[in-house]
Amino acid sequence: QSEKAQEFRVTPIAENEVDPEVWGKVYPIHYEMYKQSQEPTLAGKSKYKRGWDTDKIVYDKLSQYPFLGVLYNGFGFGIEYNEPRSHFYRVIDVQEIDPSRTKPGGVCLTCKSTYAPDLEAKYGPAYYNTPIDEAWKWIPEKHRKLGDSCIDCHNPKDASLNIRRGFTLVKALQTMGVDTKNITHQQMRSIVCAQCHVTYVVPRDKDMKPTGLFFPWQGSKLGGISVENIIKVLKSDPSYAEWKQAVTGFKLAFIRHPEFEFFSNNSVHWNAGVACSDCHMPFKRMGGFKVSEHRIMSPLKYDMKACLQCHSQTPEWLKQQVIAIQDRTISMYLRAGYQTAVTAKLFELAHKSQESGKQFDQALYNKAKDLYLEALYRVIFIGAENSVGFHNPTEATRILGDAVAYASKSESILRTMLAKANVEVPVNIDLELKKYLNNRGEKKLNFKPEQEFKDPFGTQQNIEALLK
Amino acid sequence: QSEKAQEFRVTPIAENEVDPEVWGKVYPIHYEMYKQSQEPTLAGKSKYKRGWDTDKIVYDKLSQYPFLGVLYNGFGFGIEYNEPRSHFYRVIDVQEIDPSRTKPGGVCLTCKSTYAPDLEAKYGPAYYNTPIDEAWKWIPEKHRKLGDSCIDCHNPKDASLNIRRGFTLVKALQTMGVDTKNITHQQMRSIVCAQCHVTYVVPRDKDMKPTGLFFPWQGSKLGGISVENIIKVLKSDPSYAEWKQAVTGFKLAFIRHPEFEFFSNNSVHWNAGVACSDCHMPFKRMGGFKVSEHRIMSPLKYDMKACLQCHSQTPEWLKQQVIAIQDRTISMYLRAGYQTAVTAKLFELAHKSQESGKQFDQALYNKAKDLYLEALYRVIFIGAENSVGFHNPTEATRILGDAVAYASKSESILRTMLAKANVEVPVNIDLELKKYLNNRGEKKLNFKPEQEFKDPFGTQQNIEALLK
Amino acid sequence: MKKNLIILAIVLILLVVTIAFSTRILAKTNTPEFCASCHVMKEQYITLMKGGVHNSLKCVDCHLPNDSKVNFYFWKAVDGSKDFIAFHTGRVSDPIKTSAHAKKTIQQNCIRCHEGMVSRITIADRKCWDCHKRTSHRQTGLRETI
Ligand code: HEC
Ligand code: HEC
Ligand code: HEC
Ligand code: HEC
Ligand code: HEC
Ligand code: HEC
Ligand code: HEC
Ligand code: HEC
Ligand code: HEC
Ligand code: HEC
Ligand code: HEC
Ligand code: HEC
Ligand code: HEC
Ligand code: HEC
Ligand SMILES: [Ca+2]
Ligand SMILES: [Ca+2]
Repeated sequence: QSEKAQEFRVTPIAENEVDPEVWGKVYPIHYEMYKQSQEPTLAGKSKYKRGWDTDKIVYDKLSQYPFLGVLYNGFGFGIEYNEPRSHFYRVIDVQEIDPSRTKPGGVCLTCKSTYAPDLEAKYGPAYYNTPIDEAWKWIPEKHRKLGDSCIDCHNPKDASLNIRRGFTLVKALQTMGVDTKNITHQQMRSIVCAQCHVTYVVPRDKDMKPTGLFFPWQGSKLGGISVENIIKVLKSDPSYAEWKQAVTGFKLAFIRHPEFEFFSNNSVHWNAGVACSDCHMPFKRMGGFKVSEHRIMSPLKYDMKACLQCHSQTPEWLKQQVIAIQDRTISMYLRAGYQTAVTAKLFELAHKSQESGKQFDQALYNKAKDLYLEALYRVIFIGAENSVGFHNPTEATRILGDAVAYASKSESILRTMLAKANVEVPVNIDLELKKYLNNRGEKKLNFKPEQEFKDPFGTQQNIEALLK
Repeated sequence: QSEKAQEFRVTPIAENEVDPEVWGKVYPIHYEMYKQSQEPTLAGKSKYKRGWDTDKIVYDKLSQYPFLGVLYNGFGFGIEYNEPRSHFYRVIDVQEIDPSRTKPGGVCLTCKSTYAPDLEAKYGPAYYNTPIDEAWKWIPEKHRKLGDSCIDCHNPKDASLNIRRGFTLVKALQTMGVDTKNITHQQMRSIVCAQCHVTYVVPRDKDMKPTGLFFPWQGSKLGGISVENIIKVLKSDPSYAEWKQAVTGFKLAFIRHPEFEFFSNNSVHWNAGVACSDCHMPFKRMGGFKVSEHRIMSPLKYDMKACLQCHSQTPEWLKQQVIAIQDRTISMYLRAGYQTAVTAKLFELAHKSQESGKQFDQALYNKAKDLYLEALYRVIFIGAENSVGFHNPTEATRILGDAVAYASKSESILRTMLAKANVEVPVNIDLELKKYLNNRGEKKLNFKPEQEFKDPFGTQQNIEALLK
Repeated sequence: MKKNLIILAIVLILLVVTIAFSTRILAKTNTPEFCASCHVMKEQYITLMKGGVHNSLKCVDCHLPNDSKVNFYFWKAVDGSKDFIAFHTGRVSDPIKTSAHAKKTIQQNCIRCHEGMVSRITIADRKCWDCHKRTSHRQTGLRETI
């Protein structure tokens, strides 16, 4: 490395220095970029990933994808679930979200507060289940609203990349046999994001109190954490069930923001050695040198700058390719989501008939349930992943196609089972969406029709019309 | 252009000169490459596109994808349907195939014999329905086995690219408003292939005699011939029905090798301006010049040379990306195919019960049929397309996901309809594959288990196990 | 193999001798036009000339070490002889690919010229042209037959 580069990093920052202002003294340019992330992002640039843009609208996932109302009912996500905004709002969003979401407690700070690793070390098991308001007070007052800080990703000594959350990510990598001392630099440029942009499990004790936090990567390998393997782990232990789906009464696990898992599973960009930071923190010219953009956001909102060095096309062309992929993904996601919701409603019908005395073939019921769970976890997975398929296009449509297959096989079995017990079932199942979408939680949230995404190919509308 | 290249093209060849040997006098290098295409291609290079490789095995699509046995029963394709081999064998393959395939007659020469346009002009309507053996004799004796010839793609004057099949392709392009006099050179590099690598309709009169040949592109536009639009055309007129599906008794249209339609519909390579010839006829250094490879085959069998023109990765890497896409496509194709076959068998069951006196809700029956057709045409489409998804990866999985959705909605309705009429239906539907796959046609073809493609993700096996 | 070594040795000596005696040859063999005098180098020549801001550079600016004269001429002799022999024995791989050593040399040259620009970022285990594809003679928009 050249001398200049060394010079730039001479001033080591105090070990464990959280305060970005202090870092800003040494790295003023980075601090400036970082601070910009509190600004709302540009409206109208992204087709599917809106939210906290200059229009300042909060985008409600349940309005965007109404079937989620049916599927998530019974859980915090069925009450308030929004499009993410920038890192600056990490803690603020936890404060502002409906309290049903924060029931687990301190564990929720893990990817929100920079202090999380210290708190975990200090409070041990209590860290996980202390009510959030209380746990929040453990954070020094000055930083109770602090979103990300430099130390989340950097070593104070020389600003090199660093995993701060050893208690989650390092452990998870080790279960896959990764030598966490020898991760290549290019991989680190994704791994720092994998501290948070991954799915997690909060196992519970008998009283549903959180007892820990881990990533369900057992049995997988780096570059191959498949949805199949994740589901296998989630199904392997009843203590991973975090909620009860109201419409079916099933106790279930959940999947959140699996960006890292999805992207790294044999996607063309991962295979080409591209990292999260290449697209979300592209190099940017500042005067005579270039630095990594520290206003982290959608590349569409940067006008595709991140893409242009590797791709020689125009920004418009690149955006069109992203949208071609996302349109196809959305179409399949709607298909999978509505099909799974229909199956859920059939379970509800079956359970009601059972209460009124009908008897079912238990073997059929078990098969139907098994198939249904496979479908549901896939729908949750793609719905939680934040790129609408772009991070791994053919994998997205594969997973969703499988979700359709599993959910509809379940429907077929349920229909046969119900017929055997002489329960009449209409062809067109009413999802009662209004019931689930209106008047949600403390904020009395309602369905916002203008936010709904309709199938860009019209196929969903076509199927629904045919069924009527 | 350099002088050398000019010199290279001085001698115009006689207008309408079919004989490749004569062309070879002027273009000896091209003639040599062209002749090589009679050699079998390299075995073991391609995972999914085998057939007439150095192992000389004929790959049977019905053994590769057993559900096709159920779906295509009643049609020539349900008897003998093979992986394609090189252009050299075009006419030979028509001679060697089971005669059920060539029933339509002279029309089958359209993309096989270089003489087709002359014959069509000369014999008019008789060209389309004269029995193939008779029509074949219209070809000069010397060229009765001639596969492709230079004039199929080139203007004899200067070897520039040329559409020879005006009566099919030019008309079809015009229905989409394309100015066929002003096609760009780069587009011509795909359009010459679109003379044949497209789907077609052979409309029939009342006695099922062929009356013409056209491409179902009405209502589409260049760069956007969607499967949705094609199906709309196929359903629009009963005279497009070419066969009766034995298992359901439905009169249906068919879809063949829609490479051009599929590739050009918003795929990333089409959008990037890539042409068929870029990948299947890559430039190649011969002595001092670059020429287009005239041994046309799978790029995998060329060791990805074609791709290296644009991609800077290694051939192994590129091949892995192709296989990642194809694996996902195959998995979904199996899901869609088996689901559609199950639905077909339920129609069979319904029809049988009807014969034994059961009455069905006709509205439900019609809905189920409509949904089924949507699924079936999609399965045929992707099965007929020859790249196993690669030409347009996310479009392939989208189409297949929709096929699963349509076919299973149809299944659900059928189950409900059958239940209402008190017909008992088992959960697991027996496809009776052996019945369809063995002892086919004049050659008494049998299922070859070693050729079957199994789901690389194991999902199909998993679903089947769950249903048992 | 042995035969190749002998040829290599002869060429090496020839080159060293010529270099020692002729500054004109020396200058000439540093021009892109010299490199492009082999038709197999033509594609790179055109993509360099038409491919953007580097068209005032010489091939040797990127493809030979420029940290010291000794290094420069040593590798000039070695690589030059290798090219020469490959060309005249017809053993040209298609497409031509850079060796690992060549890649390292190129990277060092990128950094040599753009030192200021890249002084604050870390490029540890990959190549500048992983992103700046056009500098690798690829994706310059030239695809038609050259
Ligand atoms: C310590 C946890 C953590 C780390 C590390 C982290 N993120 Fe985030 N990220 C979050 C949270 C939490 C949000 C959502 C904040 C909100 O909506 O309040 C988020 C939001 C985002 C968004 C959406 C921004 C917007 O404007 O909508 C992007 C893009 C993103 N992160 C990318 C990255 C990348 C790339 C990295 C690694 C370089 C990374 N993140 C590292 C936790 C993290
Ligand atoms: C392993 C890291 C991790 C943990 C643990 C975690 N989050 Fe998040 N959270 C994220 C990331 C990454 C995002 C941004 C991506 C997204 O919204 O999907 C996010 C987004 C959010 C958002 C904004 C978007 C939304 O969902 O409405 C809220 C609110 C939130 N988290 C609350 C919580 C709560 C409450 C808990 C505890 C139950 C929690 N988080 C646990 C990583 C985490
Ligand atoms: C090849 C480029 C590329 C790579 C690599 C990449 N992303 Fe993305 N990411 C995108 C694009 C494009 C979108 C879609 C943005 C949109 O639709 O506005 C996106 C969306 C997102 C979003 C949602 C942004 C928002 O505004 O809500 C998050 C969060 C995210 N990516 C995180 C990650 C993480 C974490 C990684 C690595 C594991 C990663 N990305 C790797 C290109 C990339
Ligand atoms: C991860 C991708 C990536 C890598 C690796 C990379 N760059 Fe860049 N580089 C970029 C991006 C993106 C820009 C555009 C910055 C802008 O336009 O603000 C850029 C800009 C530049 C510029 C300034 C261009 C201008 O418009 O003036 C130079 C010079 C440069 N890079 C040289 C290098 C060199 C030398 C290396 C290797 C040591 C390198 N880059 C490695 C992505 C990369
Ligand atoms: C969400 C993760 C994240 C946060 C938070 C973050 N950075 Fe970075 N930072 C990165 C990544 C990724 C790179 C690229 C590092 C590399 O490739 O070596 C980077 C690079 C840098 C560099 C090296 C020069 C460059 O631009 O590539 C400096 C200095 C730096 N960051 C300072 C800071 C400061 C100061 C803060 C807080 C104000 C901060 N970072 C916050 C992820 C982060
Ligand atoms: C560091 C290099 C790099 C960056 C940054 C990058 N890409 Fe790519 N991209 C690639 C490579 C390599 C491929 C594989 C095909 C190839 O070899 O060109 C690819 C493939 C693609 C494809 C076709 C693959 C698919 O999944 O359909 C699209 C579309 C694409 N990139 C868009 C983008 C967009 C949009 C961005 C920015 C948000 C981006 N890329 C950023 C290197 C990059
Ligand atoms: C006049 C009709 C016609 C034209 C024009 C045509 N093809 Fe074909 N092609 C065929 C037929 C027929 C076959 C199958 C021959 C067989 O299996 O007997 C075929 C087979 C192929 C195969 C499979 C070869 C193998 O070894 O399996 C490829 C690849 C192919 N064509 C590509 C192209 C490309 C690219 C173009 C345009 C440059 C093109 N074709 C133009 C009719 C045509
Ligand atoms: C519009 C052009 C076109 C027409 C008309 C056409 N074919 Fe083909 N045929 C092709 C192409 C292209 C292929 C290679 C691709 C493939 O096999 O899917 C092919 C392949 C074949 C093959 C070898 C593969 C196989 O299916 O077993 C046979 C046999 C064949 N055609 C017979 C016929 C017969 C019989 C007819 C008349 C009913 C006919 N073709 C009409 C274009 C055509
Ligand atoms: C970007 C590269 C690319 C383009 C453009 C392309 N193909 Fe292909 N094609 C492939 C690949 C890769 C395969 C899969 C080969 C395999 O699996 O062995 C394939 C397969 C085929 C096959 C089957 C080959 C066999 O061995 O059976 C045919 C026929 C074909 N393509 C015709 C076409 C036609 C016609 C077009 C234009 C409409 C086209 N291709 C455009 C790359 C391409
Ligand atoms: C299936 C279609 C097809 C057939 C058959 C075919 N060619 Fe070509 N040929 C092409 C395509 C496509 C090109 C590329 C043309 C371009 O880009 O201008 C080409 C290019 C050429 C060229 C221009 C130089 C070059 O290599 O690009 C000559 C000369 C030529 N072909 C001669 C022949 C001869 C002689 C025959 C018969 C022995 C023949 N071709 C058969 C499709 C075909
Ligand atoms: C004439 C140029 C060209 C040729 C030839 C070409 N490609 Fe591409 N390819 C592209 C472009 C442009 C993209 C879009 C992404 C980008 O900008 O790099 C792309 C994207 C891709 C992608 C990612 C897109 C996807 O659909 O997943 C793969 C994989 C790929 N190419 C493989 C191949 C293979 C394999 C071949 C040869 C059979 C090939 N390409 C031939 C230009 C080409
Ligand atoms: C005598 C003809 C000829 C001349 C003059 C020539 N080259 Fe080459 N060059 C070749 C051949 C032949 C190869 C391919 C060698 C192989 O396939 O291994 C090649 C390969 C290369 C390579 C890739 C292999 C490697 O070692 O990295 C580079 C870079 C290169 N030449 C640069 C140059 C430069 C710079 C010049 C001018 C100073 C030059 N060449 C002059 C014939 C020539
Ligand atoms: C601005 C720097 C630069 C200049 C000037 C330059 N090259 Fe290159 N060259 C590269 C890079 C970067 C690569 C890609 C190396 C790789 O892919 O690993 C390369 C690769 C090559 C290759 C290998 C083949 C290939 O396409 O990958 C050859 C041959 C070559 N250069 C010849 C030349 C010749 C001849 C000239 C002068 C006409 C020249 N280069 C000028 C940077 C340069
Ligand atoms: C002998 C000096 C020299 C070498 C070696 C060199 N460059 Fe440059 N480069 C320049 C000059 C001069 C400019 C244009 C002047 C400026 O900075 O405005 C430039 C401009 C650039 C730019 C911005 C313009 C563009 O095309 O996007 C990039 C990026 C770049 N160089 C990357 C590289 C890479 C990568 C390499 C190595 C493969 C390299 N350079 C090798 C001197 C050099
Ligand atoms: Ca957002
Ligand atoms: Ca073949």
